[in-house]
Amino acid sequence: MSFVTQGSIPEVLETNANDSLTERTQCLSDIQDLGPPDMVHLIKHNPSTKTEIGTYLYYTGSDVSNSACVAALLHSIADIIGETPQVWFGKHKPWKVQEATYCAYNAFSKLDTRVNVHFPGGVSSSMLDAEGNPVIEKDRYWLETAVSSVVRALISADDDEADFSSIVEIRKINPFPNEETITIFLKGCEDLFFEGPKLGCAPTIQLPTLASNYLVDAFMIAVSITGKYQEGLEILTRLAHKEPSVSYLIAKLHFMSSHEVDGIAALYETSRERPLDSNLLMTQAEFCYEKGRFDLALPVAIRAVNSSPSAFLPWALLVKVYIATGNYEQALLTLNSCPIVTHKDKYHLRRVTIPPTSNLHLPLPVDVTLPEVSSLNSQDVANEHKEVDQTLLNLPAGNLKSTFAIAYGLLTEIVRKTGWEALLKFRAKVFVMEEEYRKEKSESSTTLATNGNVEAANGGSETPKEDYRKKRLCERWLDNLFMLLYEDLRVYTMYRAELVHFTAQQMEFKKSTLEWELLGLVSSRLCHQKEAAEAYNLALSGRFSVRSSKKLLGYYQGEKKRIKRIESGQKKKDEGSMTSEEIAKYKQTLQKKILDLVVKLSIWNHRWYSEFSPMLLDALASMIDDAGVLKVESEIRANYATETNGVFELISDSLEFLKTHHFYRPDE
Amino acid sequence: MSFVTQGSIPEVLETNANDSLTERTQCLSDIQDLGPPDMVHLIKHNPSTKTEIGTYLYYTGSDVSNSACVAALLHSIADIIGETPQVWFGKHKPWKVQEATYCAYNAFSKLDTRVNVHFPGGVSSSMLDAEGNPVIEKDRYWLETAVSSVVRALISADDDEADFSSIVEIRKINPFPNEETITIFLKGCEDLFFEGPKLGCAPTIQLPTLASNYLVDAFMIAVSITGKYQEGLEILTRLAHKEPSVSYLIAKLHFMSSHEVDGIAALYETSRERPLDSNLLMTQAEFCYEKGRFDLALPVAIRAVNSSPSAFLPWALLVKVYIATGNYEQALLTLNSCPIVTHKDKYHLRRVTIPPTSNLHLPLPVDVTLPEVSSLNSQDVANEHKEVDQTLLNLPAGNLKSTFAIAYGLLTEIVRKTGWEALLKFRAKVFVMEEEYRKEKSESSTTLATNGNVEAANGGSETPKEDYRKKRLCERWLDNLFMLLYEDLRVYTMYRAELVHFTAQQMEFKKSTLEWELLGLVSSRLCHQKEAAEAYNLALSGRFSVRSSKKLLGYYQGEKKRIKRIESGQKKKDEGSMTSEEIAKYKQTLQKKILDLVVKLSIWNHRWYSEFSPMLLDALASMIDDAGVLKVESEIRANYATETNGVFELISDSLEFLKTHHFYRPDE
Amino acid sequence: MVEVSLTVGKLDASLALLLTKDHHLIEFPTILLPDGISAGSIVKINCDRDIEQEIKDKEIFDCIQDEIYNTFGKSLPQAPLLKV
Amino acid sequence: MVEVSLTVGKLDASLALLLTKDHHLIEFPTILLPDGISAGSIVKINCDRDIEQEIKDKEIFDCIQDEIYNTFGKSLPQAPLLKV
Repeated sequence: MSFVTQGSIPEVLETNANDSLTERTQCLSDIQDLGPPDMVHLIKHNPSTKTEIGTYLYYTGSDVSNSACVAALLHSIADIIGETPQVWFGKHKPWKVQEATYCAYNAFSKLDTRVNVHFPGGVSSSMLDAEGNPVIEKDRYWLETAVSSVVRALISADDDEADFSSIVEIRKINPFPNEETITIFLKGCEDLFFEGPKLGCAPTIQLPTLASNYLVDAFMIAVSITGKYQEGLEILTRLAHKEPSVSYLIAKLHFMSSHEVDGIAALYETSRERPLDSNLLMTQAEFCYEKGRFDLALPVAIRAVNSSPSAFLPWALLVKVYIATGNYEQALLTLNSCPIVTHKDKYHLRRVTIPPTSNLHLPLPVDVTLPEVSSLNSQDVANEHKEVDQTLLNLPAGNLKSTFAIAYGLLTEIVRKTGWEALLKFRAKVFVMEEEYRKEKSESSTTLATNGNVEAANGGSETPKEDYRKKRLCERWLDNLFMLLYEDLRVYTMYRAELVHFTAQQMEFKKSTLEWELLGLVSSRLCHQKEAAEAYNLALSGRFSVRSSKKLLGYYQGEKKRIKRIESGQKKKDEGSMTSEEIAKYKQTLQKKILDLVVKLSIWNHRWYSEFSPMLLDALASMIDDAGVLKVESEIRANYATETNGVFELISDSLEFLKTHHFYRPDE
Repeated sequence: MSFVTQGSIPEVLETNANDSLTERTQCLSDIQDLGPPDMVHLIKHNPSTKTEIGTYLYYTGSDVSNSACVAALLHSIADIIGETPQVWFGKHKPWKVQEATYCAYNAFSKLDTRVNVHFPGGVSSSMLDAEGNPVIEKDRYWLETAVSSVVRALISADDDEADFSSIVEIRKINPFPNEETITIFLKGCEDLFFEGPKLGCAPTIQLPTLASNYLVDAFMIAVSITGKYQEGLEILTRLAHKEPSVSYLIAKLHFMSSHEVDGIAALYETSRERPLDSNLLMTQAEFCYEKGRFDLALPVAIRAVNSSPSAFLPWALLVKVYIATGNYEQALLTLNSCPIVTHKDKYHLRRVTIPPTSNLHLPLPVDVTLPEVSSLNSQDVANEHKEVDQTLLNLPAGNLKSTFAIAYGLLTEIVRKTGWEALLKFRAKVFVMEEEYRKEKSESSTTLATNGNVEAANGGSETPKEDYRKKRLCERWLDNLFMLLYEDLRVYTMYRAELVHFTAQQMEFKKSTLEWELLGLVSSRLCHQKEAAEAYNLALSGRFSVRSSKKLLGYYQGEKKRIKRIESGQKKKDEGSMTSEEIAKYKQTLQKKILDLVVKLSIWNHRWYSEFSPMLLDALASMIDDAGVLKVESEIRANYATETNGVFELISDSLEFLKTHHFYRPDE
Repeated sequence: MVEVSLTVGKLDASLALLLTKDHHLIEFPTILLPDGISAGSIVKINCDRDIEQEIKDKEIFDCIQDEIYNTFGKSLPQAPLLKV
Repeated sequence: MVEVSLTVGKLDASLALLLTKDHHLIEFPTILLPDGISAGSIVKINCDRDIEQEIKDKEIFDCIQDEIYNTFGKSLPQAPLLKV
């Protein structure tokens, strides 16, 4: 809690005190998913003017496993706010918190757990059902609440799809500040395992099952960011005895902790008993694919499809394998068969009520600052947005979500390999094109008039021609993806041509940060990762941008893996070769770039009251793994930290997390 | 045009003059259907204050076959408005129309045809494409415009589904005031026949075809209301040579003009050449059904389904036949297979722009009045609405549209015959119920773990049990209809029980008109037509209501047909028998009731600027057919008309229409 | 005659999902599958035209057409005039 | 073995709609229909379990499993220690 100051607590002023609690109670019956983020509600009193107001903010990641923990959090918030007069809509106000309420939704039993503290003394708690009526508290409900809260924190962390309507009046803290919290959570997942489907599942999956749902997803993220592989494996092994469908997760944990041999052995063993387990088959096929053994990946992926023909992911994997083997016709046909999931959205943190902008108190934390990031002028960004090239802004492929986005990715992968013209040819070969369809229709409608005679119909001319019959109708959504692809390609091709032209003429190719970023996104969508990175770098040369930074961080992390494969001699067919000197130099560059992004994104997150990002923790852990903690620390000191800007302290907090969870030994 | 006065021209005051024209131009590119109603735009000048304003109103039914016709209409409007000072938002204003523009959308070529008149002199016309650019006028475009306008007028007439958002600032006039107009329209339909699918089709049909689309529908309505059967048959016979799929319409016209033998002969002849024409088969099956020959209707309906398995209507017809034969299990299974059309709405007249209520000039015509109808206080109606029993108001089955409404009607027909308990039993017998499904699922998931061995799988215990396999999954929408049915039944049953109770106790059962009307609607939905009529009559005993009146008129018209069947000895199995004395008396009652409804609905329509209702013309024609025009006229004089209330003159106008189209000879 | 080999992908109440070698998905009523089938089973499907049945169906259909025509498609015979 | 008679309802590019006697609708790939079929035709479908093929498929699948295991599922052999 070292970084909580008045500057890092956003609040929303209520028009009428307690409105937000009332609205939260009213919306309980409508909740169909993991529910809204946790909420802290405050009644604040100004002793000098005798006025009283209500405020609230959202929360993720706090420990809500019992009312004492929650009360402690509320006390600390009250203390910070009451410490010194608060800058409140431009004026200093000596607010004292009189009463505070914490709300955390229990998505298992559909209850809202609430802890209320009166200051100086008095703690009470309650649990409300969908109708807002209190139910009798049980230990089980507390466990469910705690697990629900952490699942929300983990599933919503680093949310890339969050849009302009996402919540800013929220504090996101790390749910695993110590060994105890992670142990409780993992144990909680085991205890609640059979209730997992109640939490819903990722939008790529039709229906939650015991083996795939948000509880299981959160479990895997938790194990990964804390490195608790041993504990994770023990839990899954116990669960697999009762519910064999989770066995594939055991293999996944082995792979995540780089124990490939154990993972493969686990899959091999279970496949005897569960030859139709599509999760298991997908894990196996994905592994063979990554190893470049498409000959093995193909039959396994086919079996995954045959075992789960109405699930999307096995089909998508099969398409990927067909693309890798160069069988583009079959890839297109298979893509066309993918059962798109249309009825589901990804889980996002959502407001219970939308506050008027004028009621938002969004202070600037002054304890950690880096001018480039902390002082980014939002008015400038908004102006840039207004003047942006509309063609770039409105590319519809950018709005694709979930299974549509995956299917589009597969289509772009094909076009990257074949080019547009060849793709059109493959398409015309396997799908009935409109022209052809109309022709067939008109022919068959003329024969219709006479085919009453069974005897005459024996001829055979009525059946569609052989090659026509072999074709399929292209699904409407896939047809639409072809249109979007065309638009993306048009913009991308023009951009690359201009870039070449300007470079050749040694002229400056001027674009705003947002425009570069959008060009980066088109390039990413079209699988031109290197070109995308180029555009993101150009975007960041203008000003800081969170989206470009995240995308670039992802790219560099991927590059690091690629380099490692090259070093270990495991490189894939289409990965270039490098001399060991080149490798060493590139690794240094990557390390520098990644550190830069991690520092800036950490500061950005801190500015927006967020202290938890698995993506940044992962990047930091891998940096330490490569270069050691001392090297990382000294580079931060040398390049970013000053005595007063707090940057070193902020990153140290993340390093502390890694140390706690044994990612490195303190003396390393 | 005898009934057009300042009081029968609604107008909308524009915030800025010409806004409505600009908006109309802008929305042209978005039109996907028959398009918006015609629009008249006026620039009005007040010579005393030198002010100028823009106003507009919508129109249907005017003759727009050339610019001279349109200019004449605009002149007459300008004359009426300029005649005497207009009561304008409470004050008398000496408006003079300076400029008037008529807009009529050509849905064939997607053009907006406009005629502009400057007063005193100067007429010009233009046709705008989707982008608002003028195109070169052609005779063909004028024909298309004229036909489009009449199709809109006919398809939208007597729109039952129109809701609170429907247009009131509209004049609806009779498109066929004379022989010439109907001749031009029918000829136009023939000329444009092959473009018919461009106009779209009813929401019960997946895609418009040459044989079923709004052009064909309008053609059939036009023939029916003008009695031009001979002309209609000649046109269809010519078209059938080029496009045999319209043959079924020939039979339909024969049936409509009571030439059953000719209709059946036509169907018989064509069925040889077109044994798979589902429209034809449906017409035939429907006929046999009406005649009570379900044994003949069944195989023909099955063949209609087999010929057009993805169309909704053949399936619905087959369900109807199964219900009639008492085969409820097969009826439910077939209902479950009905391909519901979800993506289409019925065509309604829609505003181009929604005006603020305060800009609506909605005068009360004073030339024709009947206090009960003309002076209906809309504030009273609104208050009644506010205080209505919410259970009744929110019955969701009332909002079902199109194919969902038809499917629901079939389900209620089953429940009417079997009762709720028996329906549930049939349902459980043919559909897999949730309980059962879960049980099967859990059994098969336990066997899953071991069925890897092909040898072992040979046993047979893995396959679902025989009776389970025979069942089908109930479609989600049908499942939902069962829920709605339950809610309707609950309300209906309670209402009937209360009614019995109150009647037995000789207590007054007090409900508002809207409540009685809603009870009538529930009863209608549940196929209790007599009980529905009872409720509508109770509704009308409180005050006039357009919906109850229309529903009741429909019921009495049906009763008239039933009585005729009984008289001619053709009554169906479940129709009661009556003595000839009873029949004579009932016929008199019906005649009286129908006349009452026709008079009041005519006045209501006139109050809302509408002078065209095929439903009322049809009722009037059938009354004259039964009793003679003199009898009808004298009853109106005796019971409704005074020297000054204009009622006789209003109805005379409709009688004039019937005379023009030879529904009776003037001397009759 | 066409014969194909299909894998049973999913058995769901009344419907089974069958897959061809090139991943063509067919929704097939389970009632039309032989006994003893489970997910992962392989079935052979033969498809053959049934001309005989077609002729029979046509005959039945023609009979019905005739009956409809004879019942409703002819003017009622005039009542015989009795001459004295 | 199960044999059913089906009516061809609609032939649409790659898909045909077939109907059973009790109006069960089956979407069937036209490629699996015999030649000469048109709307209104009647086809017979036989469905039989193919145990032989099931065994063959299982063998192939087991081979692939073995190969994956042998390739990736065993620790690499230690390089032999050369004793002098």
